[in-house]
Amino acid sequence: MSSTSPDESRTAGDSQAGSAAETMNLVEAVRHALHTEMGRDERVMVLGEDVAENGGVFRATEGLLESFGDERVVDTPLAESGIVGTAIGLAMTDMRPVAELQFMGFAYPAFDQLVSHAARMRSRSHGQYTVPMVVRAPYGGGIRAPEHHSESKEAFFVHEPGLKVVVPSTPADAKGLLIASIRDPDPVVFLEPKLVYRAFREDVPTDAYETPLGEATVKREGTDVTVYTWGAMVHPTLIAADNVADEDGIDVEVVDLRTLSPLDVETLVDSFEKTGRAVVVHEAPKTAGLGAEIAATIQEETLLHQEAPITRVAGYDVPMPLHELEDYYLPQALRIQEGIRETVSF
Amino acid sequence: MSSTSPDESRTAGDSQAGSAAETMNLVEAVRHALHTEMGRDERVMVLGEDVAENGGVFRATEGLLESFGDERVVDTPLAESGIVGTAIGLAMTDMRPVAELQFMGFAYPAFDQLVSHAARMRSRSHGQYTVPMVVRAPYGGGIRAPEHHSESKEAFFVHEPGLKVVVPSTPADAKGLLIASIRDPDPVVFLEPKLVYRAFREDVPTDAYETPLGEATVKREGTDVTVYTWGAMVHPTLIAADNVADEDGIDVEVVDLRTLSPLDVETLVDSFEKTGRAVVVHEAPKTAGLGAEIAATIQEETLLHQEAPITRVAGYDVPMPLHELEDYYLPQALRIQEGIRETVSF
Amino acid sequence: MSTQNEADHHPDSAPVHGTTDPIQILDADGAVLSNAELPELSDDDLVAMYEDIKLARRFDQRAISLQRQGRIATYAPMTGQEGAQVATGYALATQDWLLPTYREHAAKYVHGMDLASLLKPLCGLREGYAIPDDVHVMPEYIPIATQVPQATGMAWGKQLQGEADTAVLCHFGDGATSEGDFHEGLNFAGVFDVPAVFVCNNNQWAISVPREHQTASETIAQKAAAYGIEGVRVDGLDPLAVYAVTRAALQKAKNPADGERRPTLIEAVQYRYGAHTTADDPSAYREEDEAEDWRQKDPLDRMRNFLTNNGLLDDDLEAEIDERIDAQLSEAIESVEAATTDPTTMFDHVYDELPPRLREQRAELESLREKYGDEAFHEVLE
Amino acid sequence: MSTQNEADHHPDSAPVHGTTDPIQILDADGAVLSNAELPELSDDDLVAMYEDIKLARRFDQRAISLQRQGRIATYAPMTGQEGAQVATGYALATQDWLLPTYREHAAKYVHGMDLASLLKPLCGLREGYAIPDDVHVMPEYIPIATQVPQATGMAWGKQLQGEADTAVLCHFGDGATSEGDFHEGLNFAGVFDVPAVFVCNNNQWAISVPREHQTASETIAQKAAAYGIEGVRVDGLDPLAVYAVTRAALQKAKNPADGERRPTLIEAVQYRYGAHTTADDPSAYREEDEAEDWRQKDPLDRMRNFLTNNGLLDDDLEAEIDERIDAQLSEAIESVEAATTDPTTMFDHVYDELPPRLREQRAELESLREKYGDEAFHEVLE
Ligand SMILES: Cc1ncc(C[n+]2csc(CCOP(=O)(O)OP(=O)(O)O)c2C)c(N)n1
Ligand SMILES: Cc1ncc(C[n+]2csc(CCOP(=O)(O)OP(=O)(O)O)c2C)c(N)n1
Ligand SMILES: [Mg+2]
Ligand SMILES: [Mg+2]
Repeated sequence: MSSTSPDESRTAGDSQAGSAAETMNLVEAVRHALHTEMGRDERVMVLGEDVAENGGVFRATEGLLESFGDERVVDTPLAESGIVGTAIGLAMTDMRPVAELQFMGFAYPAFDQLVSHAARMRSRSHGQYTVPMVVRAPYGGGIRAPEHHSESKEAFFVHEPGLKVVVPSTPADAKGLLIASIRDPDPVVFLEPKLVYRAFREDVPTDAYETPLGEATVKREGTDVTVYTWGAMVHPTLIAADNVADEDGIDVEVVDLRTLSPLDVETLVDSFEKTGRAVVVHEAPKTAGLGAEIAATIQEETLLHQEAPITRVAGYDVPMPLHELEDYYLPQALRIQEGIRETVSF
Repeated sequence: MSSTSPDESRTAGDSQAGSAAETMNLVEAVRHALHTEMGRDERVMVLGEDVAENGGVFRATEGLLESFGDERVVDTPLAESGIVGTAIGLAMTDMRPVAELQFMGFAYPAFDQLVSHAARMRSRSHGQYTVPMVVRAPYGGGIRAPEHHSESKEAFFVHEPGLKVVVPSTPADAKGLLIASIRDPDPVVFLEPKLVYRAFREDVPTDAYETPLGEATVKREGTDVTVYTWGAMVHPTLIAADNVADEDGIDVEVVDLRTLSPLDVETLVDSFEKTGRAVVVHEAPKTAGLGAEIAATIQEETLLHQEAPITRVAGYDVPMPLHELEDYYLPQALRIQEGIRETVSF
Repeated sequence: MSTQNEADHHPDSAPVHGTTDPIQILDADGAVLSNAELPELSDDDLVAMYEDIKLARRFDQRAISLQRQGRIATYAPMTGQEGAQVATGYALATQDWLLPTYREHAAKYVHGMDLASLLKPLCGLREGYAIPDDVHVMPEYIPIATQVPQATGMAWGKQLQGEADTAVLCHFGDGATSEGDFHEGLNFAGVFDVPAVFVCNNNQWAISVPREHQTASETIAQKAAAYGIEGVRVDGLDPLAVYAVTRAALQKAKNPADGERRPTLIEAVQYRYGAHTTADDPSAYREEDEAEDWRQKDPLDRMRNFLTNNGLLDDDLEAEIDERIDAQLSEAIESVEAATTDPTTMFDHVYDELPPRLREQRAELESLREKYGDEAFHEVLE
Repeated sequence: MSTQNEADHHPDSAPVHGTTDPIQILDADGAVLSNAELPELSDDDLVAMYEDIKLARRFDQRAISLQRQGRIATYAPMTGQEGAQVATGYALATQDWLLPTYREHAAKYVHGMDLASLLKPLCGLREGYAIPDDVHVMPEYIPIATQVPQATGMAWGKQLQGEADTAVLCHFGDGATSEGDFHEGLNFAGVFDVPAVFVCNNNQWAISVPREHQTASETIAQKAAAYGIEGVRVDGLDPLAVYAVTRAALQKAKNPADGERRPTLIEAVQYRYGAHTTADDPSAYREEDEAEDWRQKDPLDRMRNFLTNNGLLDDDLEAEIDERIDAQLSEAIESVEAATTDPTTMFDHVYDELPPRLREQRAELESLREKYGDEAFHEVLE
């Protein structure tokens, strides 16, 4: 098996300068990233339920079977612990498995393999055995999906040392972050906001660039208040930011975390030191969600800058209701604006 | 099947006045609570690995088989999802199963049944089907146990709406909280700090009292700083509090949360409004642990009282090392004192 | 077991069940096979079964069209599988419990759920999974195979409570047999010898994954050997055979012979004619004409032929049935589409008592709705 | 399969394997059974196997006593099971991989681990689970059955990489067969037809739960039917039979005959003479004399008799072996007890690169140690 040395890769910043681009939505960018990496590195393979013949229930793996054959694009039996467990085994033999779990809500049967093994193999073997595996799962609500199909429990994975957790919010980031995740020597849980899958298109460079893991990005600069968010919530947050700028003259900075574990504490803190006020927006239930970690970290590091309580705009602490009520459950621009205004007027 | 109406029960406060007591350690108190409730309510049954003939690997269920027979004290096959899944089924037929998972680290195979079903059955069926079940598990580190035997990931369960999460720190609380959990109409994850199992004895009333769920308790009154903690960490915290009182004249209030979900925000906030400074102590890894929720909540509710950053003294963000290093991994009085001093001198 | 040909398929010399050809009572044309014995069903019951199968097929058509019109959410059709669903429903006694997946609409209906209640979750109503009073059906299970250990637990509970006359019937698909929960649930059922019947609706596909790729075992029924229980294969497009086999399994669950274990794993061999759900396009993974062989054994046609041959059905009755079905369906759709939910009900029944933090969250939602109105919540991502 | 009596046990007419009496080569006295064929092992190998079984038994005694003295942590003994462990180890080629549980100390040793490395995790050393270079053994698996899908994945990976000469051997207990991961792992192995051999060390007990209560299936080997693979039962106290069966299974995994599937489920029927671990007291759940029958078939005694009968062992050699074993063990214990770990190494290898937050945490720990000294960390709860 041949592999490509990492120094051939470039970051998104580099690649955007001058290289070719194509217009893609997020799910196309995921597919494109898989295609790119499978073409570059024979060890990369895709496995999961309905990923091969059917091209994935969201079409994220469409065409891969035709391009790379049924040894590298594999439909598995319906068993998530089997999928992740075999992917761990594959990774330990130096394959680069990219396992798909059909929805984040069906990751729970694989929870034990993820937290008891994938996360710890490097540490327990003192660096001898490693799990360079990616577990992809569509994630989050807002598409009127059936019960259990709208989970966004990123905090479960963030709490487990040894896992990395990545959530893209745009097509270009999806591609760059997925490539970086595949090349990462550690296990990455890669959560794809399905509300964004087909929401919009943007130019995505066609070369094999990496968007580095562990780096948050500032989506909108502002001075009055920082909103920290990720995934699908980036978009209502940007709308809310525009609205409160127009209506209230509030200048909002929006930070898209992109990597949830390890956290980019530096970027989080830098922004807060500028604005002194913060809102965290996430879909998951508020209690013990990642918003808590962000609020706790910021007050720990920057209390003297803090001018108002850090507000969390999050899912309520209830199971995601059936679709008639999902607009009420999920944070919308409405609730984000309200959170921003409260925080600024404190 | 006959059941006992809840109004026959009394709270610990009532019962301590005048009723008989016996000296017990925590594991004996657990066993005593099970014995008491099984005697009162025929629907209560115990199931799990090695709970019957063997009386549990920590002897928490010893003697129950002899007292209540093999229909109500049942050794199961070695399968945690099977244990919790059947317990959910039993609970839905109006039994009162108390399932034991041998260690919290082996709860993960049952994670799906816990979060996707036990937690949601009431909500999804709009109150029609309920899961009055208790899942007990020995929990936490400090006894030089093998790998995977020292987990303390309470935050996983706290983040799932619909579950209750309870952690006793003393024999008397263990009994009262376990009785309350068994009588609770909702699923309760009951985590028993095994470091405390045999650490000390105290008087435990012999009657069938409940220690109400959802109520934190102040273990030590103080005015300078509040330490929030639970389970095994209550004890090094109390030592640390004495030490900093002696050595630095710092007057520490110690709050034992006891119920981690739903959180007793009122007691948390009341204490902080008095002291204006806080430390949270827990064994679990710091990142996205429950300490984050407590810090986030307090600053949300009481920023104007806040005189220093809320400090977290927690497990490091690494897998629990093998036993040679566990004293370095776990918060000890040493690190707690350090946290208190830093917080007070901010 | 009550069917005569069952004995032929399970000679005493073979210790392991479930490796044989599926049991049949009707041939592909609806004629009773020479070695088969008809189950004890009255003429009225036989006609009613036919009507229910027909209703199920019509329900499918209406639901698919409602989904196309955006009036309901993703729907999992059952065409081709109605025979097995209706037959297992008929085999149940009122006190028995049914644990369905997202696809067993007809089984639920036969076991007492009204049509409107079937549609409620599809309309996304908050209380979508509330089951009408006294109907012994569990809300559908979407996480695959998770119902299996729960079914074992329910059967165990009934047994402990001395309800000797109650059994639990648990449905799942061929794909579900790969999940750990299938294994753990069946193993517990064998060990605790609980009154449960497990019906695998082997429709040959788990979304795009064919049965042969799901497991290397020759049949699903033979997996019963791993749990020390009986495995039976039955023609899932033969409603009378499914009825007979399920009925016998339920009897055994309640009243096993000496040394016989209560649980049974039934593999009902069938085919999903249509898409996995309305969100699925089967042309991506299978040939359109694959269904043809199966359609030759269609459960609705076979029952129609059987009844007509036996003088139990004629054109007049058929017309009457059609009329009744359409009226029922239209009424159900109308009633459920009129329903709406108060958003704050999402806070109901999370716990027995609403904790303070949830009280606050509900109040926050209420005040936002008052301040901005409900439309503000439905503004879409631009 | 290379043993002659295997054919007797699996007549072609029976389609399902694994329901038969266990395969044996040696009788209880160590004489070769009349219908059995000896595996191809040199005299030296046979003696070496004996020495390793003896070493394993002695290791157990030393480890239990070290634990009683508080010098090592909880230990899982293997007495009674060493024969199966050593024999499976001998069946492996160097390039094959071994996935052990917490009990397979001897199998690991035979496959290349030194004695000191076996003791490291028991001493709680930070790097306890690092495996010596070029030894194809995975760190022991404590969460029951989780190794099964990983073994399938590793075998699959080797196959994809064209390492046709490599197979994976996965150990687990009888209790492990109840876990979902056993089921999912074996089902994947059958579907993807990977070069893996699964050895169930059925020692009749999962802590206090007897085999009969673990599953209602008559044998463990018959569970193979659920995965379309071969199941074999072997006398786990007969090292030569275990060797022959495992060897044949590994051969088949690498070079299956036409139409034959690669994976095998081996049930090695044995008995745990002692406690589950040093933390366990078996008198709470079983009769002391239950072991007697099994001790009559003791693997060490049988091998000793076999070798003596064949003139391969005498008192002198026995004394030489004992001396060697004791010296080796003492040296290993000494070397590992001298080792200590720098506390900050707990931050090593959590990720490939240490993230900033972990860097801070490590610095915090370092500064505390500097300020207060290491003793301060070991103060106990009063
Ligand atoms: C645990 C879990 N994993 C994945 C899914 C997604 N999913 C829904 S239906 C389905 C296929 C089920 O196949 P089968 O069990 O044969 O039942 P059928 O749909 O054919 O009736 C899958 C993979 C799920 N619902 N639950
Ligand atoms: C998932 C999980 N559940 C529970 C345990 C606790 N435990 C350790 S060993 C054991 C019994 C294992 O029995 P078996 O598989 O027969 O192996 P044996 O110990 O007999 O070799 C149990 C229940 C565990 N380690 N992992
Ligand atoms: Mg199917
Ligand atoms: Mg065992």
